[in-house]
Amino acid sequence: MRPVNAVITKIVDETPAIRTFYFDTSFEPIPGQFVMVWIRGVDELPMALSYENAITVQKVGPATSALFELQECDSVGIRGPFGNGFDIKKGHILLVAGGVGAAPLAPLAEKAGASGLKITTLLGAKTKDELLFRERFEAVGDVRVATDDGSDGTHGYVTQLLDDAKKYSQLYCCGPEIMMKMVLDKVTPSKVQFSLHRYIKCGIGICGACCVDGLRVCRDGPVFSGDVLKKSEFGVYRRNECGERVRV
Amino acid sequence: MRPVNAVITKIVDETPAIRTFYFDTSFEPIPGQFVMVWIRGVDELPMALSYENAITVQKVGPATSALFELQECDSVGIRGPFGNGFDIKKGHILLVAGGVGAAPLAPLAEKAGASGLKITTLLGAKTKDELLFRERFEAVGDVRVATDDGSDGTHGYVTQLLDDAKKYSQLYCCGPEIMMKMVLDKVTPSKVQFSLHRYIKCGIGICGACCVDGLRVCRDGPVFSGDVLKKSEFGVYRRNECGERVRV
Amino acid sequence: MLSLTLTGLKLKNPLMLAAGIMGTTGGSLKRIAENGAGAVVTKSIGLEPKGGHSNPSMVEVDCGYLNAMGLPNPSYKNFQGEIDLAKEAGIPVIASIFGGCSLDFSEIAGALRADAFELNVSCPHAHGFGAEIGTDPELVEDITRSVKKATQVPVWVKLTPNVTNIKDIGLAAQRGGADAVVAINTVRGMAIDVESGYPILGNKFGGLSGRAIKPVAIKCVYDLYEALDIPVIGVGGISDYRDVIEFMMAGAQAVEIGSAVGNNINIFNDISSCMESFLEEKEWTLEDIHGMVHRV
Amino acid sequence: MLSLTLTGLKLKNPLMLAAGIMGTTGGSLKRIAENGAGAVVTKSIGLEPKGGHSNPSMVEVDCGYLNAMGLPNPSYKNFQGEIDLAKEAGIPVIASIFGGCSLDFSEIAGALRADAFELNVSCPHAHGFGAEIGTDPELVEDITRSVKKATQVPVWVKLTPNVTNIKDIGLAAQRGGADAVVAINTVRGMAIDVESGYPILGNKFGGLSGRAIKPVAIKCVYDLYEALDIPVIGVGGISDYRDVIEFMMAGAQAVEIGSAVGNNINIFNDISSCMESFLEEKEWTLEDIHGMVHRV
Ligand SMILES: Cc1cc2nc3c(=O)[nH]c(=O)nc-3n(C[C@H](O)[C@H](O)[C@H](O)COP(=O)(O)OP(=O)(O)OC[C@H]3O[C@@H](n4cnc5c(N)ncnc54)[C@H](O)[C@@H]3O)c2cc1C
Ligand SMILES: Cc1cc2nc3c(=O)[nH]c(=O)nc-3n(C[C@H](O)[C@H](O)[C@H](O)COP(=O)(O)OP(=O)(O)OC[C@H]3O[C@@H](n4cnc5c(N)ncnc54)[C@H](O)[C@@H]3O)c2cc1C
Ligand SMILES: Cc1cc2nc3c(=O)[nH]c(=O)nc-3n(C[C@H](O)[C@H](O)[C@H](O)COP(=O)(O)O)c2cc1C
Ligand SMILES: Cc1cc2nc3c(=O)[nH]c(=O)nc-3n(C[C@H](O)[C@H](O)[C@H](O)COP(=O)(O)O)c2cc1C
Ligand code: FES
Ligand code: FES
Repeated sequence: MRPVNAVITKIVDETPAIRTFYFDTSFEPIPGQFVMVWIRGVDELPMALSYENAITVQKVGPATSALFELQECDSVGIRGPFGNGFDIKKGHILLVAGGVGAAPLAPLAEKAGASGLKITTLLGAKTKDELLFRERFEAVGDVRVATDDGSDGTHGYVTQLLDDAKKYSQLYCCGPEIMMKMVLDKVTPSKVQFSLHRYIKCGIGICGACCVDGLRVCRDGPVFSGDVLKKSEFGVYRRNECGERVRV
Repeated sequence: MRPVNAVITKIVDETPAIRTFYFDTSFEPIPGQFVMVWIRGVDELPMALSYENAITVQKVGPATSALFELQECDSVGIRGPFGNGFDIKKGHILLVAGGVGAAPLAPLAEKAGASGLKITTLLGAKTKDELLFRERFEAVGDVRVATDDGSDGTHGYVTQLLDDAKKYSQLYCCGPEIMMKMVLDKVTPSKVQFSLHRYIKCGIGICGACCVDGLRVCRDGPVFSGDVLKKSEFGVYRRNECGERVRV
Repeated sequence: MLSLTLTGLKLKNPLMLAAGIMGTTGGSLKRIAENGAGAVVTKSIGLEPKGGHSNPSMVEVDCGYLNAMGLPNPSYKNFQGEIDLAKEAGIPVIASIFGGCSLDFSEIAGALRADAFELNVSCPHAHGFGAEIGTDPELVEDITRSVKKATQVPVWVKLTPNVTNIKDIGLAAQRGGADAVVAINTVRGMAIDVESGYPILGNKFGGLSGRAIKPVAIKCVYDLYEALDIPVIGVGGISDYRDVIEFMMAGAQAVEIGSAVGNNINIFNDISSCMESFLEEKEWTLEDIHGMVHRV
Repeated sequence: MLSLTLTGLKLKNPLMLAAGIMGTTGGSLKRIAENGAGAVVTKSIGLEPKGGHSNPSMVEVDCGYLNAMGLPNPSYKNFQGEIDLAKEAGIPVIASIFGGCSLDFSEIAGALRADAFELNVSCPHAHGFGAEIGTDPELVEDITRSVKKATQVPVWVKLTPNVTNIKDIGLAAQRGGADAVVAINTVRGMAIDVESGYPILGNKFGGLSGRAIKPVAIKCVYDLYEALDIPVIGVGGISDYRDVIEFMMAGAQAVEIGSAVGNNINIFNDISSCMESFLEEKEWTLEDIHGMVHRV
């Protein structure tokens, strides 16, 4: 597919560094799927769909900064949705979100909530201000919070809240790789689904830029079960845009 | 579509100069549609489907001669079916066939017969031996015969049998252009459908080689209503393979 | 709102029939004209009547067609009547012509009356070694110049994409005095019947047209627009209005449509009305989109 | 029944992974190897680490893809480990390499251990005037010769179709001592976003791959088979077993598969088994179909 022209209909400041951009187009994603967002003349970036018709973006570099300069009525080009998305299992599920990692988990929470699942969310961020989508998670279940600076909830990493993992039927995790690796080391791998971040070039499973060992994050993922990742390079190193190994 | 490999399963001598080639493939045509028959290494020719899975060929030149050399188990490449086919109208219909022109009319007769229409056929040929598909027409209705040499039926052209055209709801005609022109001049044009012969190159409506005025025989035809042809070059001239006008 | 002046010719819209499509008879050209084309280009016409290559002369492949018609044509000596008939529809009729050397071309252009000539310098029948003459800048310049001398009407030169650098050929045409270039002719290609090992086309290989070649044509038009001062006319793979917009953004002032006419004889009317709505909605004119990609 | 010896390498089947597809990491090469490929070709590796062009670097178009990755690669200095990892799967691993001149190429080939080298002489980064080096026969001959001196393993030269006459380039590679040629790399192309007038690719234009280019590739293979004495390896638009048969009939001794891997990572196994059934039914061997179109 060629990029679809998506006009920005609304922009919401979620936290000081994170904004949600709503479009005039619904992409009907499975929670966890992503789109390639083309900021014309600048770059094209992978972004999870945080709503059927929206992405939620943390400003981290040139392209996300360019995105933050766009106004309502401006447009971007969007290809997707791509990837597999989360596999929703029955029972009492636990969501573990770090920073902007809450973006793909919030629609998952809402979909699981709508089908009557019991949901607990562990929500982490650097500071209280940066906690993302707290209300969306609270609307469908319990939320426990951790902040790096202790400004809200537990002081420290969200992984510290992960003591009773056994009682959940399935865990869903998205956040910095370091944090996800800690989760993987702490729980039964087959019970966790991780949404991974790798450098995405083509987005359609051909170039191989996004591979974690032989697995394509853009096509076979971005969601992988922990047991697939257990013996992989996940948590050890990733690739930069040249394909060089970079320690996580 | 690329040519389909069609294996010859049976060859039947219909007349001294006309043979039917049956294939292992059914083309599910509308009566009157044709296929492009590729005799590999030789040429590709338009041929009406005389059965769902067969063509009936008169040997007239190099390519048809090459076809006559093929045996059972040999194969040809077939593209199609192409063209519009006959539009079967209710009532008492009249078929007017000259020579190998009986090929597209016989499946029409059978289809019309199966749906209960009353059918009369005027069948013409040079000699008695060359009368094609007489039994197929007789099986579904009356048949009246004319031969150029008087060896069977009326002595003369089949058009001589065409006195009571008014009583038929629709006429269907295929044969030499001269003969079809005589039919067109004799009856109400809107009541006759003619299956035309023009030089076919592409067979898919792009090159324009087969045009009768602006109409493509391969795509808009090969079947045309008489009123469309009335003021056209039909019966006056055709084009040779260079596109030069040639008097009919 | 779609009208324009192209090398001096007034067109009601920038959509023209490409050479070799429904272009051998006055009747078929007229039918296309009546179906909304801004202008029509005839089949390429040569010195002597030619029957072309033996069949199969065209076959559908993935996303396009391969053809090797072999330039069947009745010769210019039998063609003026067809042009005159086509003219009855009231739009410009452009005669596509071909030959093996500049003398052939100027003989034909000197004898035929048409609103413009399109020189098909991409035919594989050149005198000499059988290479396509359109791959040799000097020949292209020479042919263009001699046709310009032989006629008063605009002369367009149709380029082949089967070259290392299409700009060189475009520049040669411009030097020869061309009023416009047309890009592209078909892309060299071949298809083989896997059941038998035979090449499917009677001529063994042929030219690829249709949607498959659109990105190739867009790049050629883009390059030519950058290099030349004369208008570029785009052709190759157009099947809907967005394709036309894409060509014009790449730098085409007008376009020609070939293969897609087969499945939609009314394509000129269809595209015109879609283009009008699109431009209206975007509040763009033809001028705005012409070459737009070079300005963003 | 599908096994063959290609420039001295033993392959269990003639189906190889094309350069630039899942070829940057040992892990991804290994995965393809385990999914049935006869051999794998790595991403093209250069002198220094390169991040490639900015995104979008690939977009789907009608019947194919346009890409302008810009040869992202970690440099040969960081690549031996990936090759060694890929080798664990037990099939030949061919290193694709690129550079701006023969010195670059021979430096890389001298330093890397692989079962063969494939020279990507179709990258747009040549020293000098920025033209593709693969369009200049002398450069191609020179580069091939210097790599042959730098290594003992077979050297294949991968050709661009974006030339007037691909035979000339193939002959140059053969003169330089190439053990095989590989045809084709992508076809020059471009796509424009009609909503904005922007070229879709970050690099503005790119290379067309996928089904759209198969007829072009078949013709190139056909021409090269006629002109050369060394084996021709076919690539371009293969997505099922019939495509492979078509390439082999045109003259390819083996093939590479690129874009189609995206939608079917198991394509090597799938095609192998279909090919076996087809050949069995036809009572043909690989030898029978190799170059068949030249014999009928
Ligand atoms: C499947 C997936 C879903 C994502 N979802 C979100 C989301 O919902 N919200 C969000 O804020 N971010 C998300 N990201 C991350 C987002 O793509 C990067 O933050 C963004 O690309 C940074 O671009 P930049 O130019 O602003 O920063 P840069 O300064 O260029 O880079 C900052 C970081 O982003 C990475 N990055 C740059 N380009 C890419 C690329 N093409 N692909 C992957 N990473 C890249 C860099 O490697 C670096 O680690 C997602 C990433 C992936 C792979
Ligand atoms: C729609 C259509 C359906 C036909 N159906 C039948 C049929 O069922 N049975 C049958 O015997 N014949 C049929 N024909 C005619 C048949 O195609 C020609 O008889 C055949 O092509 C002659 O080829 P040849 O090489 O043997 O003869 P040639 O000596 O080459 O030519 C003899 C005659 O056939 C014509 N011809 C040659 N090539 C073509 C071509 N590509 N397209 C059209 N005409 C051609 C010539 O113009 C000439 O008039 C049909 C033609 C058309 C257009
Ligand atoms: C059947 C056919 C015949 C053609 N004949 C000619 C011709 O005579 N002269 C010419 O310049 N181009 C000829 N062409 C090329 C077209 O004019 C056009 O350049 C090409 O088909 C690409 O456009 P398309 O993709 O819209 O078909 C022919 C193309 C086809 C398909
Ligand atoms: C994303 C992508 C990256 C490519 N990278 C390279 C490369 O690094 N070196 C190279 O020689 N060819 C490269 N190619 C070209 C392919 O190897 C192949 O020649 C071309 O894609 C045609 O084959 P296909 O149609 O099967 O994809 C690349 C192609 C694609 C689609
Ligand atoms: S980014 Fe190209 S395969 Fe995933
Ligand atoms: S034969 Fe080409 S249009 Fe009919």
